[in-house]
Amino acid sequence: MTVPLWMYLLVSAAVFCIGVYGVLSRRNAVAILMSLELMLSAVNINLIAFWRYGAPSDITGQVFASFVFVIAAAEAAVGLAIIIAVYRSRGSVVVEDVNLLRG
Amino acid sequence: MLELNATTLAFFVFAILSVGGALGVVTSRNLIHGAVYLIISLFGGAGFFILLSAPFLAAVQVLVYIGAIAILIIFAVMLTRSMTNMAEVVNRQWWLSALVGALLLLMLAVGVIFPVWGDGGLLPNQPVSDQVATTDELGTAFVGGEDYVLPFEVASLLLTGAMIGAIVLARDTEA
Amino acid sequence: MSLVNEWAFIGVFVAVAWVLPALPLVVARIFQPRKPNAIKMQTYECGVETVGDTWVQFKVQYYIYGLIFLVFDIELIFLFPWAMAYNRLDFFAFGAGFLFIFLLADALIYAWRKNALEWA
Amino acid sequence: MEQACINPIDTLAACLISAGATAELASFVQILIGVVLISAFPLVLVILLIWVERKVAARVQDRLGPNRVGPFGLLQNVADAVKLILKEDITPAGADRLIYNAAPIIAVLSVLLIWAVVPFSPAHIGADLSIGLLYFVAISSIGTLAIMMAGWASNNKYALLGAFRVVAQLVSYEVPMVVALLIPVLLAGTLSMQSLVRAQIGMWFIVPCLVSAIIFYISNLAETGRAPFDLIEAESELVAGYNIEYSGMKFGLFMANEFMHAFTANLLFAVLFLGGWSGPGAEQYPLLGFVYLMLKTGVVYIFSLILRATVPRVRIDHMMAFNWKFLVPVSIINLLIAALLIQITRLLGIAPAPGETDFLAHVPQAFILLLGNLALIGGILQALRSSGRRDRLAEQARTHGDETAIIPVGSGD
Repeated sequence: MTVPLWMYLLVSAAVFCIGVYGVLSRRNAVAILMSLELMLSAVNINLIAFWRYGAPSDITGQVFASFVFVIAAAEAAVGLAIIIAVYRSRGSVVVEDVNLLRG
Repeated sequence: MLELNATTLAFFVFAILSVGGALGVVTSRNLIHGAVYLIISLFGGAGFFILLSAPFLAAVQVLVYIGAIAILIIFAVMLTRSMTNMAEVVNRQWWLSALVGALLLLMLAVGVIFPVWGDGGLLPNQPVSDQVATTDELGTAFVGGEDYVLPFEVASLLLTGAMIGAIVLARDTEA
Repeated sequence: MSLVNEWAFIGVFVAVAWVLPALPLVVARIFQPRKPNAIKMQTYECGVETVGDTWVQFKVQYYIYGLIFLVFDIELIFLFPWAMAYNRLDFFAFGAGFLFIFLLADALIYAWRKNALEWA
Repeated sequence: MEQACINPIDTLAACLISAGATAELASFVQILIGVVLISAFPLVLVILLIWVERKVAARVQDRLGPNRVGPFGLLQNVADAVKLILKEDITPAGADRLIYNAAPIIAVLSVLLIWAVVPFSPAHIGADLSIGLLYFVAISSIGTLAIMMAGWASNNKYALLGAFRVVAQLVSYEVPMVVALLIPVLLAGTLSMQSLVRAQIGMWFIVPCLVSAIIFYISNLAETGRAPFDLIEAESELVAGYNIEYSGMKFGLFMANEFMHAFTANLLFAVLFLGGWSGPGAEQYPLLGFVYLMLKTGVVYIFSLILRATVPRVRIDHMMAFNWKFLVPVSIINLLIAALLIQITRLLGIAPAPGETDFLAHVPQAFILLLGNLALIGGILQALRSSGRRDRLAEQARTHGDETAIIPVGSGD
């Protein structure tokens, strides 16, 4: 293994920060959700890199990555369902137009 | 310095795929293109998993993210007709968001990654051993003992809840 | 072959194999006549010009099928390792797996009872 | 392994090293040759497959089939391919050019990539990945994506609608397929394709996993868009489906992909349930194993062709109901029964040891599992009969009014 750990961490941090930018800046709710998926995927790269370099004989790292997959899937399923429901009642998926609390 | 061999070459290809795809996701005007970029970025992630000796998670990444979540996102884009005719892709504070992202990256890189795991850093940046746990050990971890059996069942419960909730939300209430 | 070598095979496969289906397209590009005109390029719609946007609204049912599929797909992360390790485990593993599948089947039964599986 | 010595590619690599090449270069050349062979084989095979398909369909319908070009019409498909190459292909106005052109290539690639993990013989396999079976499932999902891209990039309502239907069909039938695949994994305890075949040397998995073999076969028909699930090309409803705007060689690639995918699905059925290359003498003569595999695949493939020529197409709502209300519940119940019975045979001490190749050692466990499967089939048939009867009576009561709703004795089944 010739690639040092910091390179993996750097790539994962870069993807995570791009995801943060997307979540904060995009107006379309679906685009925000895609950026969120990017962030979760970056987290997983980070987890697995630490597992491989830190404790490869212990399976725990992969166990946690599996749970991140579950969270990502549940988030996507419910998030997209909420977007569809909001679109049906408000006719828009732009987050600034939709503020259910303010009415 | 790094020697150039198949592994490092693959690493750089995957790094370009995942970072480039991520940039595509946040910049593309067309959401379907955004979904395609997301898929490219996730492929890069799957490549990393293979390089990191976790091929099972690589296959799961392709299966779950690319096979299911990406499809679901494309369905949702079609359902909400949100693909085009959006005059402005980003909100008014986009430059602020970019600043936040860039600062965060700078902070992580300079403040955490290089001092701790960089060359000559606090912790070793090469693997401590090449004894890698295999996929069937994952199964043993889930159901072999008491360790992860509760999270294992809770994951199932969470998925059930997510599915029921999403069905309730997505369906027409009047139908 | 070692583990890395196996995946090197897949890597080379991805890098090389797409050339084979691309090749006939390139050959066709060389030999085919190319006389495009506006009427020929129109999208196909029973002889009439396309009315409106292509992005007509779709049934939410597509999303629901995709959703159930996603949930069952995620279940695989847990069931494949479970099945691989099954031969070395005891009855406790069966119980855990049974409960896991039962909880998921619950979601399917709910969808069925709420008529969310109907194509209509 | 001593068979490796007779592998010409290994011999070539050895020659390269002795001629002064580095080990990396030699192994790269070795990999490259393997890749080209494995990826070119299905593309050449598909020309023959289309001929076989047309001949079989013709025989079933009492026709001759292609018989003009070449002996027995063998060159008909070559002529068709030449025609497709010489044809102008049209990119519709408003299409997304890059995605539009990439879709057919990705579709073909997604099938070719499956061939990388198919064990052709004890000594010949592209890459014996430790997660081979999951790799197959994952790669199949890329094909779904290619169809979605084709339908969207065409900028056509019919193409998009067709793509959505196909994707709904493909993702739906993937669920029972994968749940059915779990049972061979339960028995073999591995995801590596070569080990899955080796686990069947004593007993083919079709015996202990009868129901999952049937489910896998049916859902594979749907996954590959074969009759009776060929709604992908429902001419009468959707003009042609997701590939309507494709013409010339791009359309040809989609068509070749369909035939190749169908054959690949049958190949995997033979590998996973019919023992793959295993047979008498296969370990000594790897080429014999390849012949066995092709024979087994051929039998299953011809069966699917006859099925195609005889059954009518199902309606999409029926197809979805069949999947979600029948195949998925059955596959889940089947998984639970198999897991329970395997655990019971292990408690009784009659389960074969891992790696056991003797037929007799497998008989007790396989017999118990087969009994469980047959009981499940019996239960399903009984449930179908009673529910069908209930529906029939309800239908009668609705159409004929009250007086005929009284059932005549003895006509109930």
